Order: sequence, then C-alpha cells, then structure tokens
Amino acid sequence: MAKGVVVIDEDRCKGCGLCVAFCPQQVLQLAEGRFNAKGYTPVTAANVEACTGCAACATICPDVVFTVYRQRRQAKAETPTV
Amino acid sequence: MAKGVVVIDEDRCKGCGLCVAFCPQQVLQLAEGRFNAKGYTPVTAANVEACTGCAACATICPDVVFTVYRQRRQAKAETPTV
Amino acid sequence: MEEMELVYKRPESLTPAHTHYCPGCTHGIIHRLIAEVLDELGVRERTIGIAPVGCSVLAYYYFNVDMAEAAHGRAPAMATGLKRVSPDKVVFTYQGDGDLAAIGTAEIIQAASRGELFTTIFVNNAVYGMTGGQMAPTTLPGQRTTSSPAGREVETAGWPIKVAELIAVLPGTAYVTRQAVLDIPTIRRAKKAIKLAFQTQLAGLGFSMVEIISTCPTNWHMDPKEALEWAKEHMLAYYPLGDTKVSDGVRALM
Amino acid sequence: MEEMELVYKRPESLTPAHTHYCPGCTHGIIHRLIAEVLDELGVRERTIGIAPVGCSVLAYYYFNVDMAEAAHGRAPAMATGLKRVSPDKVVFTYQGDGDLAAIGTAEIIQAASRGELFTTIFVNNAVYGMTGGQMAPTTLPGQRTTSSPAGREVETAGWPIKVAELIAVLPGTAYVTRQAVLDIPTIRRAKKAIKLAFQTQLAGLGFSMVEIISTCPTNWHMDPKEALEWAKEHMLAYYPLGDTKVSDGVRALM
Amino acid sequence: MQEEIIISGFGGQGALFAGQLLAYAAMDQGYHVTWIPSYGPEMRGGKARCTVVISDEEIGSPLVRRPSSAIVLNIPSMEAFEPAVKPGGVLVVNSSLVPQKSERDDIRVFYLPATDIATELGNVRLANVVCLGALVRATGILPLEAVKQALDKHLPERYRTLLALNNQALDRGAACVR
Amino acid sequence: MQEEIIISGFGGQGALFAGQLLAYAAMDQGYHVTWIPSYGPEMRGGKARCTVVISDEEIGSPLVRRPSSAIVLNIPSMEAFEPAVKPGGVLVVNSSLVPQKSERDDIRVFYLPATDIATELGNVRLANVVCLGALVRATGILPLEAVKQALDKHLPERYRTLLALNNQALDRGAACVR
Amino acid sequence: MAKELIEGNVAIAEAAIRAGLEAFYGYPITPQTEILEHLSWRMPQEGRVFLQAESEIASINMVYGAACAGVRVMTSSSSPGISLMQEGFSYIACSEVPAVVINVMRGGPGLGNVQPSQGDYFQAVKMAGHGDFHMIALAPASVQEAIDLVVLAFDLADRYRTIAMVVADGAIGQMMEPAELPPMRPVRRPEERPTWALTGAKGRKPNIITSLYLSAETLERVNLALQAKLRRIAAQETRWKEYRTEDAELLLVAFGTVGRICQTVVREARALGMRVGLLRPITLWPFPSTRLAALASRGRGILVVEMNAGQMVEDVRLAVEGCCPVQSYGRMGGVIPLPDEILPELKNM
Amino acid sequence: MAKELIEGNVAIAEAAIRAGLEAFYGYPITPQTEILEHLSWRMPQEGRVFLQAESEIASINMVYGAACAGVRVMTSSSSPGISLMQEGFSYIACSEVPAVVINVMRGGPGLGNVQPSQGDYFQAVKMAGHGDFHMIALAPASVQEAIDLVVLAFDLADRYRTIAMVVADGAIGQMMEPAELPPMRPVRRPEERPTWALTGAKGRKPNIITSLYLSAETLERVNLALQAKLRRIAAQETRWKEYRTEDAELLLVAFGTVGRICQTVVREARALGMRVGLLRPITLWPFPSTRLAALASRGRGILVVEMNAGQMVEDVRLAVEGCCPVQSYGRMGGVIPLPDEILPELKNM
Ligand SMILES: Cc1ncc(C[n+]2csc(CCOP(=O)(O)OP(=O)(O)O)c2C)c(N)n1
Ligand SMILES: Cc1ncc(C[n+]2csc(CCOP(=O)(O)OP(=O)(O)O)c2C)c(N)n1
Ligand code: SF4
Ligand code: SF4
Ligand code: SF4
Ligand code: SF4
Ligand code: SF4
Ligand code: SF4
Ligand SMILES: [Mg+2]
Ligand SMILES: [Mg+2]
Repeated sequence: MAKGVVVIDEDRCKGCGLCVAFCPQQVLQLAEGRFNAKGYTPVTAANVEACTGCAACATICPDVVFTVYRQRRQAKAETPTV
Repeated sequence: MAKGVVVIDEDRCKGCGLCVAFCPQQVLQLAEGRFNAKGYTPVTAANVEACTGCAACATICPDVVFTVYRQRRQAKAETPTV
Repeated sequence: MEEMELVYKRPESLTPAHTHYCPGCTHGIIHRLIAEVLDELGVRERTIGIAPVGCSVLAYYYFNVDMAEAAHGRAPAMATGLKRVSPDKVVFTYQGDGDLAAIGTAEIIQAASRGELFTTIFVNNAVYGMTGGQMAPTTLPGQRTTSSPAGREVETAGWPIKVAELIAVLPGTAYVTRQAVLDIPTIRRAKKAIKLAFQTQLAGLGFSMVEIISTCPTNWHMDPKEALEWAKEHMLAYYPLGDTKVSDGVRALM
Repeated sequence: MEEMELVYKRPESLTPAHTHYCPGCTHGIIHRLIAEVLDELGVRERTIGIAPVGCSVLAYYYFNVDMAEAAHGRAPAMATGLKRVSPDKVVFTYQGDGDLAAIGTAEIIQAASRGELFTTIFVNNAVYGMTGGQMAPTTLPGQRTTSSPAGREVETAGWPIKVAELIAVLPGTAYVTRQAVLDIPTIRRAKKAIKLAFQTQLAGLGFSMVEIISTCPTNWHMDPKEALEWAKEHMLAYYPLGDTKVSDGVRALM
Repeated sequence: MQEEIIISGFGGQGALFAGQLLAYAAMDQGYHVTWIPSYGPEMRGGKARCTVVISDEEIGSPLVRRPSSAIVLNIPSMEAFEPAVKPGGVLVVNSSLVPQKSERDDIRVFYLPATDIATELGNVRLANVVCLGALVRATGILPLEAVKQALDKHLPERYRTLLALNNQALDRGAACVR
Repeated sequence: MQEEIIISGFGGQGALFAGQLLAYAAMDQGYHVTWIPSYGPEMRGGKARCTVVISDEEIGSPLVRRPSSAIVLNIPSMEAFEPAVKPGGVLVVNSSLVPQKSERDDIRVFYLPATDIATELGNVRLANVVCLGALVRATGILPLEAVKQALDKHLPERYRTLLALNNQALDRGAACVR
Repeated sequence: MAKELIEGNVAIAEAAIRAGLEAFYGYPITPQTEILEHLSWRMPQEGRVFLQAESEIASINMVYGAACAGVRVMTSSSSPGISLMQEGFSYIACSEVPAVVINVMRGGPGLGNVQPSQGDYFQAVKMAGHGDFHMIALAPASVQEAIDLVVLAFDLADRYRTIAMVVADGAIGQMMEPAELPPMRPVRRPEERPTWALTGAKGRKPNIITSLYLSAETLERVNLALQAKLRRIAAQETRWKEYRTEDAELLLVAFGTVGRICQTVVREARALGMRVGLLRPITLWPFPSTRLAALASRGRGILVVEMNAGQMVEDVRLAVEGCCPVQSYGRMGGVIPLPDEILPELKNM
Repeated sequence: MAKELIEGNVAIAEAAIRAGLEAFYGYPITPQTEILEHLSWRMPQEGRVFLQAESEIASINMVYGAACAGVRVMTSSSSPGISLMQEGFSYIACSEVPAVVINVMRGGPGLGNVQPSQGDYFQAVKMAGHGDFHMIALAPASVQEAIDLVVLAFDLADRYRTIAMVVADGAIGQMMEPAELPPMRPVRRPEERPTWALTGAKGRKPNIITSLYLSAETLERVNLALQAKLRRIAAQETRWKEYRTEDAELLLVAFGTVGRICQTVVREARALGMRVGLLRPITLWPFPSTRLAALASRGRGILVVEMNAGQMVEDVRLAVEGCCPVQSYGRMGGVIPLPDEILPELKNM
C-alpha cells in the first residue's frame, strides 16, 4: 500500500500544473482531454502507489485542491502542517 | 582704524539678537528704546573699533541685514563668501 | 484510512469559495499560508483583514474572517483606524506592489513608522496584475510590461524599490522580512515568517511586514512553472530573501 | 573704503523683499545660503524653485528666480513634471517637515527613487510652523506641541522619522545629507552641502537632498538664541549631522 | 441596412478578433461600423464578447440587447444569446463545444463543429474565423471576399504566415451554410 | 441695545484678551454676545484684532464694518478704525504708541498713555486692560464692576496673581474718562 | 449645564466628545486646527483615540477603518484638505458606514487663504467624489448650533449609515459665543457595536464591507438602494429655520454665517418698512426645496446671499422653478458680506 | 489622412500627440489604461516625455509642474483617480495654467466597477475641488469626436489658461470605430513657451505662479477675474449638437455614449410618427442653457437620459426654469440605457 494518499477536490483545480512539477514521486498528471466544471484540465493522481504523503503538492497548489494523508509512523501532533 | 566694517540695513533687522550673540568681538548690540520701520528694536554697531570683518554676523543673520568689509591683506578672490 | 494520519487539509480560515486568480497565480498560495497561520494561532474569530485594490481585491471572499476593502493604497490607514479602536483584534492588510509601493507609499511608511500593531502581507509580483500588467515600482530593470514596452529604463523610470529594506529603517517596525513562494522550501519559510509577523502583532511589539516575492504568470506571459523559475532567477537576484528588521522583542519570539 | 574689500553682500538671487519670518527664524538663513549658492554657480537665470505650503510658502517673493507654489506636500511631483520638460533648468524644492515628511511622503520618496534631477532643501524644524506649532513627523519624543500637549508619546504617535537616512536607502539618490544652521560652523557646512547638491543636479548624477536642522523660536516658545541651543542639544542628538548618501559620481565632485 | 452582431466565447477563443475582422471588412466596404467589447471586470479569464454594428447610416447605439445575428463559441454564450437574437436573425453555434440545440423557429440557426474544423485545419484557435465565415455567408452582410481582403490588409505582421489558413477557415465556415 | 466694539493692535498687545474679557463680562450680565478675532493669514506676528458685539437681542452679524466703539493700541489700528467708528461712538487711543489725533468731531475720543500707565503699574502688557477700563466707562455698556467680576471668574489660574493689577489697570483706564 | 463663552472650533470638538466620539483622526489646517488641538488632549483624557494622521487622505481612510469597526468616528479639515478626501467619501458612501466630517471652509480656489468662505457648497451637496451619492450636509450659523448639529450629525450618520458633514466656515470656527454643551453621553461599549461591524467573525459568518460590485446589474441594485435611502433621508431630515417669513414679499436665503448676518438685514429692512423674511437652510443636503417653493409662490423675489460666486442659488432656482425672480449676491475670497451691502441689493429687487 | 478603425482610448492618446502633447503623466486604471499604454511607447518614440506616476495625486501635480513650464501636458484617469485630483484641479484653476485631463468614467461610487458610467457629471461641471471654479468639460459621443475634442481641449486650455477635461465613459474608451486622426502639429519649441511660463528669469523679472492670496480683498479680486473669464468662456465656447429638433415636440437631452444612443431613439420614435428631437451637449460646462431654453419653450416635454442617478437633469431644469416638464431617466452602476427602454419612457410623456 502507498505511504500516502492525496484527495483531489477536482473542481477547484485550474490545471496550472505546479503540483505535477513539484511532486517528487511523479504521482500526479493533468487529465488531458477532460475538463472540470470551471473548464480547466484537472489534475489526477496517476501513479498513486508512489505517493509518500509528503504534501509537496498541497504546499505548492495555489488552489487548495489537495487533502493529504500519510501512514502513521509514530505518535504525532494532530495539527495539519505544511 | 578697525579691521572690519559692517553696514547695517537697519530696516531689515528684526531685533532677534542672533548677531549680537555670535559676534566674537562684541561689536553689536540692540538699540534699546529705538524702533525701526517694522517696529523692531534694530541692531547697531556699538563697538565699531573692535570689528574684524569676520562676517559672523552676516553668517548668522536670518534677514541679510549686513554688508561686511574687511581690510585688504592680500590679493583674494572677489567673490563674496560666507 | 484508519491507519492514515491527516497531513494536510484546507484551513478553516479560508472560506470554501473558489478564487478568481489565474491558474498558477501565487496569490492563492499566500492566502493559504495566512489562513494556516490564523488557524494555528487560534485567532480566526478575532481577525480582521483589509483587502487592497489589485488582483486580491476579492480576498474578502476567500478569508473566513471579517474583512473590509480599502481604497487603492490606503489599506494601512484603514487598518490603523480600525486597530486603534479594536486593540484586542488581530488586523492585517494584504497588498500588492502597486498598491503598497506606489500609490500607498505614504500610508505604509507612516503606519510602519508609528509602529502600528497590525501586520502587512506585501505581495511583490513586479507588475500591476489587475489592470493588465503595467510597470510597478518593483518591476525589474529591463523588464517589459505594457507601460514599459521597451523594458524598464532606470534612467527615466527609476530603480525598483526594495520595500523591505526601506521600511526596516523606521524605528516603529519590529519585524520586517522578505520571503518568497517559489518552491517548497521558500513556501515553508514564508509561512514561518507570516506566523512570526502575527506573533509580533499579538505581542504588541510593533509593526510587522512580510514582503513575498510572487509571480504573475498571466502578465509575465509565462506558464506558472516558468514564472516561478524566472522569479527565482531574476527577482531574487534583485530582492534578496531574509529578515531586514528583527527587534529584540521579536528575536525573543523566534 | 578703498583699502577695504567686500567680504559679504546680499546675494543677487534674493529679491529686495523683507521676509515675513519671525525674528530669528532660520528659514531666513537657509534662503540666504541657497541664494549664495545660485549666485556662485551662476545659474540664477535658469533656476526654477518650488515653494511648499508651510511658513516658507511665500519663498517665491524672496528668491530672485522663477517660482511656483505647490500644493501641500506635492512639490516633488511638481518639480518632476517641470524638470522633465525643462531638462536644461536648475530646479529645486524647498520644503518643511510637515510638507515633506508627512503629507508629501509618497511624492518625495518616489521622486528620490526615480532619481529625479532636482534638488530638495528640507527644513526640519520639528514642528508645523505655519499652522501654529502642531506635532510634525520629526517632532522629538517628549516634545510638547499644540497637538502633543503632553509631549510626543512614541507609543501612540510613533518615532520621529529620520528622512535623510530613509531616503538614502533608495538607489536613485546621488547625494543626501543632513546639515544644520545652528552656529557659524554648521552654517558654513550647510552651504557647502547645498552647493554640492546643486552641483549633483548640474552633473545629472541623480536626486539630491539637504536636510537642514532648523529652529522655530515662535512655536518652540524660545528666544532665537535659546532655540539654536535647544536644537543643538536635543535635535542633533536624534538627528546626527553628516552625509547619508554620497554616490561615486558625487564623491568625484567633492 | 443595419446589422448588429454579437460574438461571444471564453477568453482566448478569439471572439474579439473575429469581431474586429468583420468591422474592418465592413469599414473597407464603406459602411459605418462600431466594435465594442464587453470588457472585463478588472479580472482574469472569464468571458470575452464583442458587439459589431454595421450600418449604412451613422450609428447610434454601439450596444444592442437583441442582435440581428450572433456567434456563440461556448455554452454560456449560447445560453445568453440564443434567446436574444432578433426574429428573422441568424445564430451560428460552435457545436464542437455547444451540445444543445436552439428551440427557436423564428431564427436561422447554423451548427458548425468549428473547433473540430479548426483542429483539422491545424490550429484550434481558428474556430472563431470558421464561424465568421458562416455568419457572413448566412447573413449576406458582406461578400466573403471583403472579409478576406480585410484579413490581407489588417492581419498584424507577425500573423501573416497564417493568412492562407485564415482564408481556408472562412471558406470552410461559409461552406457549412447551405 | 447693541454695542459693537473693535479692539485692535499688534500681536502680543492683548487685544484679543481684552475683547474676551469684555465678552465674558457682558455674558455674565445676561447679554447676547459674540467675540470674533480677525485671525491670521497662516503667518506670524502682524496685527491682532477682534470684534465684540453685545446686544440684548439675538446677534445677527458678528462682524461689523463700522463699530460703535473701538480701542486702538497702535498706529495701523488708528489708521484703520478712527474713520470707521460710527457717529456718536467712542474711540479709545493708546497715546503712548499713537502720536496722531483724530480730526473727527462726531465721535468722542479718549487719549490714554496706556502703555505708560501699564509700565507704571509694573507690567507693560496691561495697556489693553487700561484701555478697556476707559472704553467701558466711556460707553457705559456695562458697569466697570462687571468687568472686574469677569476677571475674577475667568482669569486663567496661572494668571491669578495678576488679578489685583488687572483691576487697578481697569480703574486707571476708567479714571482717564471724565 | 450653564452657558459658557466658547470658541466654535472648541465647541465642535467638545460636542463630538459629548456625542460619544470614540476616535478622531485629523491633520492640521487653518481655520480648524483648534478642533484637532482640543481633541489632542481631551480624547486621551477620556481614554479615547486621538491620532494626528500624516495627511487628509490618511485621515479619511482611518475614519473609514474605524467606522467599519462600528465606532463613532470623526475627522475635520478645511477646503483643500476636504478635496483630498473625495475618493474616501465615495468609498464610505458606497460601503454605507457612518462617519462625521467637519469642513470649516476657507477661501479658495487653490491654496487661497484662511478667511471664512462658503466656496465648497457645491462640493458638499452635489458630489463629494465620483459616482452618485450625497452626504448629509449641516450648516450651523452659531456656536450653539454648531454644537447641536455635531451631535445631530453623529445620530444621523448612525441612523442612515452615511457621512454627515458639518459645513461651517472660518467665522463659525473662530468665533466665541455663549453656548451650552450637551451632557456627556457614554461611549458605545464594544459589545454594543452594530451587527454589521467588523468585530471578528465569532459565532457568525464573516462581515464584509466593500464598495466593489463587479457586475453592472449588482452595482445598479446597490445604487438604487442608495438612492432610495437618500430619498428617505430627504423626506425625513430636511431642516431649515425661518425668520419673519409670515408676511414676507421678499425672501433672503442664506446659510451659516451669512444666514445670521441676513437676520440683521431682515431687522434693518423691516425697520425701513420692507416686508422681508429669511429662510436659512440647516440641511444643505437635503435642501428645503419644498418649503422654499411654497414661500416663493407667495413672494415677489428671492435674494440668495453667499460667501461664494453663487452656488446655493442653483438649488434655490431648482426649487422655485421660475415662479419668482431669484437674485444672487456673493462675496468671495474670504470677504464676508455685511448688512450694509446686502440691504441695497434687497432694495434693488 | 484616411479613416482607420481605432479604439477610443488609443484615439485619445494619439490625438493628444497630434495636438502637440509634450508630456504625459498618469497612473493605470481601467477602463482608460490603454491611453497610458499607448503613450508609453509613442511619446518616447517622438522624443517627448512619458512618465508613469506613483499615483493620481502625483500625476496631477506633475501636470501642474509641467503646465507651469508652458508646455502642452495631459493626464488621464477614471472616476476614483479623478477624485484624487480634486485638490490639484483647484490649484491649477486658481493659478491659471493650461492642462488637459481625460476622465473615462466608470461605475461608482467607491471602487464600484469598470463598466461605462456618467456618474461624475456633477464633479466635472459643478465643482472639481474646493473653491469657486469650473473647468471646460467636453463630452464626446464617438471615437472621431473624442479625437476632435482632445485637440480642441488643448486649444481651449491654452487660450483660456484653464483645465479642459474630456469627459468620456468606458464605452467610448473601449469602442473601435473608423476615425481620422488629425495631422501632426509640431510641438512648441522652447523659445515659444508663453511669457508667463517658468523658463528662468533671464533678462526679465521672475515669473511667479501661485494660488495663495493672503488678503481677502486680493483673493476676491482674483476670484472676480476668474469668474469673468468663466463668463467669457461660456459666451464663446458653448457647443452642442442637435438632431431633428426642427419640429420636435419632445426633446431628448443626453451626452456622450447615451447621446448617440438617443439618436437611435429619435429615429425609432420618428418612425412611429413621434415628433422627437435630440440636443446633445458637447460642452457640459459651459452648458448650452440658452439654446435649451429656446427649444423647451417650443416643446411639450424634455426627457434627460443619463448613465447616473440624474445629474445633468439639474442643469436642464435650471435652463428651462419650469417652462416645460423635465423628466429624468438614468441607469447606474455601468448599465447602459438602450433604445428599447428609452422609447417607452418617451411614450409615457
Ligand atoms: C485610485 C485608483 N487608481 C488606480 C486604480 C486601478 N488599479 C486597480 S488595481 C491596480 C494595481 C494593482 O497592482 P498591484 O497592487 O501590484 O496588485 P496585483 O494586481 O499585482 O496583485 C490599479 C492601478 C484604482 N482602482 N484606484
Ligand atoms: C492639504 C492641506 N493640508 C493642510 C494644510 C495646512 N498647512 C499649512 S502649512 C502646514 C504645515 C507646515 O509645516 P512644515 O511643512 O513643517 O513647515 P514650517 O511651517 O514648519 O516651515 C499645514 C499642515 C494645507 N494648507 N493644505
Ligand atoms: S503527497 Fe507528495 S508524493 Fe503524494 S502526490 Fe503529493 S507531492 Fe506527490
Ligand atoms: S497545483 Fe493545484 S490548481 Fe494547479 S494543477 Fe495542481 S491541483 Fe490543479
Ligand atoms: S564682522 Fe565680525 S566682528 Fe564685525 S560685527 Fe560682524 S561679527 Fe562682529
Ligand atoms: S541677526 Fe539680523 S535680524 Fe537679528 S538682530 Fe542681528 S541684524 Fe537684526
Ligand atoms: S493577473 Fe497575475 S496576479 Fe492577477 S490573478 Fe492573474 S496571475 Fe495572479
Ligand atoms: S512660525 Fe516658526 S518656522 Fe514659521 S516663521 Fe515663525 S519661527 Fe519661522
Ligand atoms: Mg503587483
Ligand atoms: Mg516644520
């Protein structure tokens, strides 16, 4: 199982491609040929298994498209953080 | 004869006393009891013999009351200077 | 996902609204960072924001806090008026480079000089975004814009203004810094700086400002990734990152 | 007086008019120094001055050069507009601390930043003289004025602005200095600085400004001599004299 | 004679350019003409739209609520202008992006897969010109030739390489109108 | 009854204060009253002048071109107001500083060496109060006592040590009016 | 409270304090600087906010900010300073937050001088900035009225969420008259701030204060609501004073300082047997047009006297619509028209 | 020169260059930024001065400075930016230096929006700042007219040493129409600058440009001279266009974009057999009151159509003084009134 999971709020996506460029695991890509409600080509998690839950995508995304989960390793503060 | 001479444009004087305070030779004093056209007690050269023509009075006077002459010592540039 | 922990979720200090920003515009990143900081500091319910005139004019739809919309450049005056009668509130202005460094020069300098207890987030994207890409006071030498079509000529248009350095000269400032949102590390540092700026305000130490080097892909005519790279290469060379003023009180918070 | 040489006479660049200034007001000294410099540089007939709103609002009656009267604080904008269409002229603004450092903050900073080729004479007397002695941005901490009757409290009114230091940060400036007219040596140095500032302009090196620590005996409620001493003791402590910016080009002129 | 045309789409679809082209052609033919965009709310993206009025007398209002013909390049434009076209008018629909059909029987409607045609021609951004070809033919405001001449005369230097393609696009559009 | 008084001198001669004192006295006596300075041209020094109107009905204009009485403390004031006093009116002249005489025979003129009297009293700045004493006595607008009470009631705390002297000044002025 | 002899500017400042002023932001300018000076010690003494701003632009935007927080706030200035506030007025008007502004008018145009003037009538009543709006404009003719109208200005500003401007002139500002100050009202407590105010989105949705409406339709709706409010104000808040109009054939119309001067003129004219009355608008906007039209229909002429080139006379003409002759007499540059010059004008009618 | 299809804003900018514009100072604001953008390359290309100022306040004061030097100078802005220039206008008016200002009006009040509007009519014609003055206000209804009026603005500004404002709206600014640009006039050579200008006191007494007149009497004299000049302008420069007024019973009065729209209305109404005409003021100040009064006396009603809450209608009412009914129809917030809504209003009269 993947170490991380990203949930994509597709309709927020503007297809800017920044997350694609900044994901260190090449998990993401733009869903060419598909359009979201706003008329943009949205991002999609193609290579889900590679996701480490590093949240780089959430950090770079200007449109808060991502929610990110990661496999629990040890007890950690609950506060989400970037 | 004095080394310096000051010509006082009395009606410009506002009796502020700065020249009196700054004349290193105590040449100047306010003409107590007298008023000029503007209604101020004007400055007067009391101790004329002591004047060195140093132009300190002209330098401090905010109202350009003084014209200053000094005994020629050597050839010097003509430009008046403060 | 029982065995998964939440690493990132949308901050509460953002409304659910979608922004009107262009794809890849860093205004969105900066909004998010501010919202995260407000969440973390637990001050959302007592925060009041002032939006500028500029691309971020609609920021009041995006922040989940009370907000007002200022006249172009006057956000610091408005924030001053507001904070002085609401000393228990957390007040911030969000301003672009046209807004803050051109028309609003007097207001930001005087508010900083008075040490007003609000925080300014200053988004430097080297261009007037909203009106379609004219030269800003921060436009780089040689940079082409719609009002410097031959590239900014410093002989006639002057040198770009380094706001963080200028403001730092004023004794009323407690914390002034220049950050960027051009990659993961700069974004992380920018967030820390924003947090410190708000903490400076909360501690009543003086005026705090975070200048943030940003991009405007649309008016730079670049794709968003390219814009980030251009900014890193060109803007950071002229606008070095780092703190320009850290008062003793702020140092103690660090 | 054949054997006498003329050491001082009224400069040609002053009109014969008597000034309206209060007795002992240093505005008069500064006027004279500027006039002497214009005479010495031989530029009277191509000089254009801009008077401010402030006690020196009537400066246009006193300087024997073409002059205009600006709106409060806007002299630098006016000078910019004028100089740009009259590049062969020598242009200067004469401004008080309320005019330049409060309402006119944006205009002076932006003109300086653009490196406009005019010279600003900035008369810092720590008070709004003309309107009867209110607090200025340059009023010292603790100084009583009619709008800071308990003395300036820096917590609410902020710290005085050190304009020469602030402006010097801008790359467009070529020569920025703080001088005084509080005794014979400071007056002599002030004149040199004014001359250098105009020479900077003539050489096209960038923006030049001379801040001059001055007195306002009337609103300080002191006699003129006392005022000079108070300024020396208190103002110079906060406002150190000296150059804050000397560009390489200017250094070559020195 | 007075023809009032609205051309509407997303930003980037070239609605404004198509309108200008039409305006140039009409001007060169000696008509009075106005072109006016509905310009943006100081805001990025969104809709792009223009109104062209062509008349043989001085033009009063450069704006119209009910055009005599319209080109709709996307769904929102269809929704906005399909009901607005004057009875007897012409509606040109880019059916590549607009799935719905008009229910009006008092206007002439032409459905063109303009984006597909443009893609076929090798440049997706020519959909606007395709539609313009159709509109000009359908309304008969001007000879198609006039539009081609206008292209030749007014196409900015840097786009001149696209001249032939533009002409083809006009023809393809016109051909869709029988 | 309506009395319009102008008090005029150099800045520092206390014209404004004398007017205020009169206004206070009149107010305390139940009259309508206005006091208005002719305030400066954003400029130092120069003239100081005020107009006091005292009336038993609501006051219209607080300004007058022709006062019913006037105090002139220096030469320019004499030049300005000697001709302006209404026929039948009163003019009080500080003859210490004003050498000239009025040539009018339709007004009552009192020449007081007010500055000299004030100097004698030990404070040159009391010349204004000396003149006020004369004006009040000469016009009879108010009992002199009313002005003294006003002094007592309204003299700022920091000047209270000067109360007796002010009263003396009023008396000396009044005494000049026979 | 007993009457005291008090200067107009000081009275205005003190009246504002009594009315619950919580914050003052202003910049010095003659002939109103005493307002700022008085508040510079009185506000801190009462534990309230006083701040000398860097300019009039900053002042009005500080006012805007504090108004958004739901407090009673004021600025004051004189003609050139008021011109600098025009953009701010327009924003405040559209945002519908309450604010009080004092304009102690001086001679213009330009730097002009510091003498009393009424040269900003048009600016105050027609358009104090871009776009369609009006502010309530109140014109006192005495120190007492200045006090009363300052208090009223705060109440009206709050009631209608609008700008209320007290339009005085240098004479009112500098004059001393016996007057009575109102009792001290308590300042609003933080929890009493209006529900629309920016007080932190605690337990409620965020409040937003803006003047931006991107779509024309929305902005038109905002404007229509604004216009409806203005009509409501006009219907309910028009104020004026009349003096001896019962049987007047000739009517003087004048406001502020000139208004009271014309009262003298009426007395003098009546003494000569002329049937003269005076209408003195208290609210310059809304203008007492209806009443004026009624009076005009009975009279044989109106003389409008102003310290300007003839501005209010337009509102008078609009009100009477030609039903009787309307003359204008104006002095400019700080010259105050006095009875002895007005009376002959009246006789010529 | 042949006609070309040209955008209003670009046409305005280019016309200014042809009219001999030597310096432009301005600040971006929609919907007029194209003026600034066009001049940003064209002015340097012609060896003239272009400077993007830090604000509208700086712009107008730069204009003031350059005007003092005796050159043809211009700034342009839109509503909120124009509000910021009010103090500057007042100074320039009093100093009597020539300047041209473009206002491409947008929806207000406040930030409003960027859609076309005529909301600044009052501001332009009644009082663009404190004190008594007017500027010449020219309202184009087409791109060609915008060109012509820009050139005229420079000539009038110079002739009368005054501000001439071209009052356009977003529609004029953004619209493209065929139009002909005037030939290029040479710019004034330095030695041709007017004798009053600040050019250095060489061989003459210093020239002084000021708006400060400390004594009320002097300032009044300055004002009287200013008023006399304004009357001269009103007598000589009032301009308007008429359309089918020969036999009109009903008169439409409208300016700018709405003026041309009303031309369509006249055509449509005439087609219905209604005797309708149009008077379109070209100069908003001076207003064509005399002509309007003459037309009104023959008609049975006037409908004033504006993109505001009803501003010019006041000048119409002032002109006709009740001699026929005057109705007002206004749309706001950037909504443009179209023939199909105006016609019914007309029918209802
Ligand atoms: C008084 C005034 N002047 C000008 C404008 C037009 N205007 C709107 S936004 C803007 C500049 C915005 O640039 P910036 O502050 O850098 O923000 P960005 O859009 O780049 O984020 C301008 C000039 C205005 N609305 N008001
Ligand atoms: C717009 C505007 N605001 C305010 C004023 C009033 N005013 C005149 S001079 C002045 C301050 C002058 O102080 P400063 O610049 O320090 O000059 P000083 O008199 O001390 O030499 C002010 C506030 C004005 N004339 N115009
Ligand atoms: S969390 Fe990290 S690895 Fe997973 S998609 Fe995002 S950036 Fe890629
Ligand atoms: S960064 Fe965000 S908006 Fe951009 S493509 Fe990725 S998810 Fe979409
Ligand atoms: S020249 Fe020197 S010595 Fe002579 S009076 Fe002046 S200061 Fe004194
Ligand atoms: S310094 Fe000048 S003004 Fe002052 S007393 Fe001396 S001469 Fe007179
Ligand atoms: S124009 Fe630039 S700054 Fe504005 S939203 Fe688009 S990318 Fe962002
Ligand atoms: S008030 Fe002060 S600054 Fe002004 S003239 Fe008098 S002393 Fe000089
Ligand atoms: Mg920007
Ligand atoms: Mg000062």
